[in-house]
Amino acid sequence: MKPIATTRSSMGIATGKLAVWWVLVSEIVIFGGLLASYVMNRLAHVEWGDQAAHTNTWAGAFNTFVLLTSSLSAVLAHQAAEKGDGPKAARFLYMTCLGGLVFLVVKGFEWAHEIQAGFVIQSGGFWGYYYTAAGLHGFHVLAGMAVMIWVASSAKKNQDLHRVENVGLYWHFVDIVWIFLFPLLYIAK
Amino acid sequence: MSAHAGAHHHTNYVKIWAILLALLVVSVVGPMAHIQVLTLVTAFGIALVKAYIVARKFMHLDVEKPIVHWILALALVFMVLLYAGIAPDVGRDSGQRWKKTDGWHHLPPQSDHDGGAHKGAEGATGH
Amino acid sequence: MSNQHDAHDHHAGAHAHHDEGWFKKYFWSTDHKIIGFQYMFTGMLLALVGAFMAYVFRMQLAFPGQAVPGWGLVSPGQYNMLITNHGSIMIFWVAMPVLIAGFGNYIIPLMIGADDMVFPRLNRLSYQLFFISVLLLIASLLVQNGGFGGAWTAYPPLSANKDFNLTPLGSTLWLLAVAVEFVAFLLGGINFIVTAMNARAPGMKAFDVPIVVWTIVIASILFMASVGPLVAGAVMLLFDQTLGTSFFNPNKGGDPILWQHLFWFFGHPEVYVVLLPAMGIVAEVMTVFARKKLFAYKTVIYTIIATGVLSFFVWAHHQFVAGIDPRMANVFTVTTVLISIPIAEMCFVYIATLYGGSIRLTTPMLWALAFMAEFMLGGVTGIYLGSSGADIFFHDTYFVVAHFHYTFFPIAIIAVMSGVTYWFPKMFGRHLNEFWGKVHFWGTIIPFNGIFIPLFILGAAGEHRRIFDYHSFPHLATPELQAMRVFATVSLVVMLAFQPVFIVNYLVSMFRGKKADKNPWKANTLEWTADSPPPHGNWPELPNCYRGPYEYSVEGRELDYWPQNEKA
Amino acid sequence: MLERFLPAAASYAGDVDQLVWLVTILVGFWFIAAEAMFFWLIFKFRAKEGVKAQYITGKEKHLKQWINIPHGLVLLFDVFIIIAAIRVWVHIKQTLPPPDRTIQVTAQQWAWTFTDPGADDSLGTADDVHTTDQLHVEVDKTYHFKLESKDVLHSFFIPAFRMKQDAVPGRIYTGWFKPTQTGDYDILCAEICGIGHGVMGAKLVVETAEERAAWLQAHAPVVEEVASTEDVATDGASTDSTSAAAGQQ
Repeated sequence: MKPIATTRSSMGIATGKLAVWWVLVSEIVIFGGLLASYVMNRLAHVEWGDQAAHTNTWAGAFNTFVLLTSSLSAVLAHQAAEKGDGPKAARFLYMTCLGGLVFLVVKGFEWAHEIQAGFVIQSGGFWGYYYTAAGLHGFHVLAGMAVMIWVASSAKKNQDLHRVENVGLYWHFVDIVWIFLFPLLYIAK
Repeated sequence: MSAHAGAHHHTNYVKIWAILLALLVVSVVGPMAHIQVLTLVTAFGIALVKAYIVARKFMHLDVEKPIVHWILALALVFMVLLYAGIAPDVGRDSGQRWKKTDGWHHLPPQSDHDGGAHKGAEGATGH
Repeated sequence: MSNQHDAHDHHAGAHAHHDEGWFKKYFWSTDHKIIGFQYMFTGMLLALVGAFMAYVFRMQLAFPGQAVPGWGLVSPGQYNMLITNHGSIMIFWVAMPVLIAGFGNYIIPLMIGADDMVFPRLNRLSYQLFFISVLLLIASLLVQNGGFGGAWTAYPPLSANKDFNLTPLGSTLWLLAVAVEFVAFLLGGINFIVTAMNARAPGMKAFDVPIVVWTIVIASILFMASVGPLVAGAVMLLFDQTLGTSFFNPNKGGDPILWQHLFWFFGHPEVYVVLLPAMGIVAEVMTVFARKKLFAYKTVIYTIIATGVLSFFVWAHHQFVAGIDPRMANVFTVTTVLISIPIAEMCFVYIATLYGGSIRLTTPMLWALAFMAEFMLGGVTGIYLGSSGADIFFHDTYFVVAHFHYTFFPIAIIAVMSGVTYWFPKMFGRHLNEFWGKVHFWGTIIPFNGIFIPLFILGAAGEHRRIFDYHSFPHLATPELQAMRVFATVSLVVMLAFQPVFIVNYLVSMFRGKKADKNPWKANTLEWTADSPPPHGNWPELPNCYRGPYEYSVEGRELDYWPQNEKA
Repeated sequence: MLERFLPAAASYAGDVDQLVWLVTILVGFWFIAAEAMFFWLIFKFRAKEGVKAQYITGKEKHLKQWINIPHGLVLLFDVFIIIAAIRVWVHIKQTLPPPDRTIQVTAQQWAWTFTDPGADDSLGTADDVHTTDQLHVEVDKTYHFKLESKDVLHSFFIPAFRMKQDAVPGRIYTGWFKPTQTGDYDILCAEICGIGHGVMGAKLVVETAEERAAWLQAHAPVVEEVASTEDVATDGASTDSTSAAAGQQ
């Protein structure tokens, strides 16, 4: 079923992994464009600081903790997969997903609270970027979880273990994006 | 699996995770002092360090092929370029021969169309 | 397609597809060649739509206020919709799908000696997303209040606010269509890049890869690295349109210029995204029909890379007078004019390739040579626009229109025709009719110059773009200038009248043409060692590679070509 | 070249025209040389019976020169073009000679509104003259213009002046011109701005001091408005729809 092309490796890197790196390049420029736009606007708009003051630093910090921890379980899944222990890798992947779920739940409460307080996406320049950047990131978390469940379900049967590393790379990238979003959206006030 | 598989088996991931958490604590506590320089260093400097550690250790860039470094560097360089090319224009409220009108410093609350002009002037004075 | 290779076990799975009916074979296929055809035919059909739009608005310009046959009276809103969608269709839905996705899909695996793309299902998904984007685009033209009319650049606030553009649904659907299309090409691009990087035939080193593969891959990288900010920008603009955010709304702290930067940060590399594959096709065709090694192969690779990198440094030349800080223009003038260095080098190398050759003027060769001849005019007129001082006058005049049509028409039509006629025997196992091919060639090339030469002059006379009728501007409504508009329009009609020649020739040759053998042009590259047309899986035994792609007329050899897979 | 179709009516129009000539000569040389070489090679090396193509890699020194020398020359020509282009640009867009008079230009869908400072030569006073789709300027005087847009992007384009500048909502841009030749010229909007883009023209009248004085006389606001300068109404009888001047947004 699989073409021979997929099994080749002229560059010495597994094809799936190479593709993930290119996916990350395209993601870097998407988030890069958005965040660059945000930063230059933020520097020009002193008054956005007042808007940013209404974000909940503790929720952001807790979510950073959650994502860093889920990154740990993602890399442990990779380690397990490398040792050929598919079921263990799958368990770690499910833990990572759980981290993603906690992240999204916290995010949901946070947003609900802010929207109730009247800070919606139209409320000003800062809020526009806040909801767009965090929303785009949240969408990536969701997508990562979906892929991870799919990968875990085959890893459980010791199939396609190389995918554990690939989805892990993606997850670490999502984590890195949040590492930057956290100071940009929560700490800079 | 990767040709370098053996190389990162020895990495103690839990230790790295602990370092990341410690950095997270610093990046939250640091800005509480409300000293601008300290905020910049702890918030953004530490974000860079954290991202570097995650990329290097969790994403195994330390043992990855150079080509991956190159393609990531390509993307990052273009983003720096993007910022450098746009910020002189969008990131300022005046430049040679042009300035932004008051609407630029519009303060948000509820006035939806043109009412921003006057409030904007106040925003500008706080600049 | 044949089942003759079923004996080979590694293809057994792939061949199982063949018996699953028309739908599976042509619509749901993961075969890179079928997906390439899907892209190519979709693109070519949309080219007809785009050409029809050009016909309607050129008729309106030549005979303002009169009913256009086949359309009727053209209202200003319709005129804006027509020019906007002509531009977006021709770039996003014709040049890109045909040149990159179409040819890329068809020839990359064949040229590097692989049996398919490395991610066949991702490939299929890419086309399906592209198809959705086409549906969205068509929907945007048909909804209430009409299609989007804010130019393909979609500058806000015009594009962001329905009170200004009067097309609330049309502009949102248009933007969605563009965004979905970007995602489709990102997926496709990743596939191309990884395939060419990782799935090359044993023995094929980076510098044994044909130029056209290099160009498509570098174009894909350029696309991927430049489109990100615009994807983010598209999301922001979409929110401005639908949610009432203020990213680009100057009354609420936004900045419309930001969109221009995000757009052109992508938009300028985009020119090279489509130019480079065209240059690649031309390199293949010229070497084969001049029986010559490409002059300085490595230099060409370096100029491709240099052009690609430099193209990221020039975007603001589209905005010299757009209200950006005038100091920035000086930087961008330097970079813009300097991009002529690698491009001029590339042209010189191509010209030098002809030296000492044995040139056969077949239809594909005619198209390739015409590409060079016409593209050079497009290239040099770009210098006027890159020079900030002159651009103050030329910006947004018909000089610009003529300039970029002298680049895009060679890219999207002439080079594509060169490729289509060159690979036709491989694609369908039959030859195109040479005579009718040449009739179509001359019937396209001559009127093409007739359309756009007058537009240079009109631009020099100060005629500005995107105007449905010049009667409001006394100095532009003179009979002398109107005569040129009529001449351009008549040329266009003549050119369009010659296109059925191609369509009929294509369809008839596809089923009735002279049978072609494996390697009718006596070319070196690997695709010519597969059957014509190649089956799913391409080769019964994947080829190895022993040398570079352009070893023509090597001294001391009886044959004047030396296929890459032939052992020494 | 541009003079063939367009009068050069501003002090810097000639600079642009000269730059266009310079670029034409420099790139025209390369264009003709390259095309001539190209067609000559096609003719010279057309396939002939029994003549085999040569095997040339492109590494041969004596042949490589044919690429390298032109390559260096192109770079040299580029430097000339860059210097000339930047000189013109700096003159038109970056230097700002002291003004004799400052006018305000406001673009909106789909009209141009001009505010002439009137007899006292200062903007924002009661004797400002607002006109729509018609601009009167005096010959041989240096004008500054403050360019604004009320809604979408527009572009203030005067072909006879070789002057173009986009009007961006949210930004005020200051530019200059100095008319040198009397007559009537077109003002165009060169940035697509909606369905009325095709009719968004205005008339530019460059006139002598006496003519302008007479025009001012005829159009000066008769009644002095008390409230604010924004609501100044000019002589409604003869001017072109002045109410548009007051912010309609």
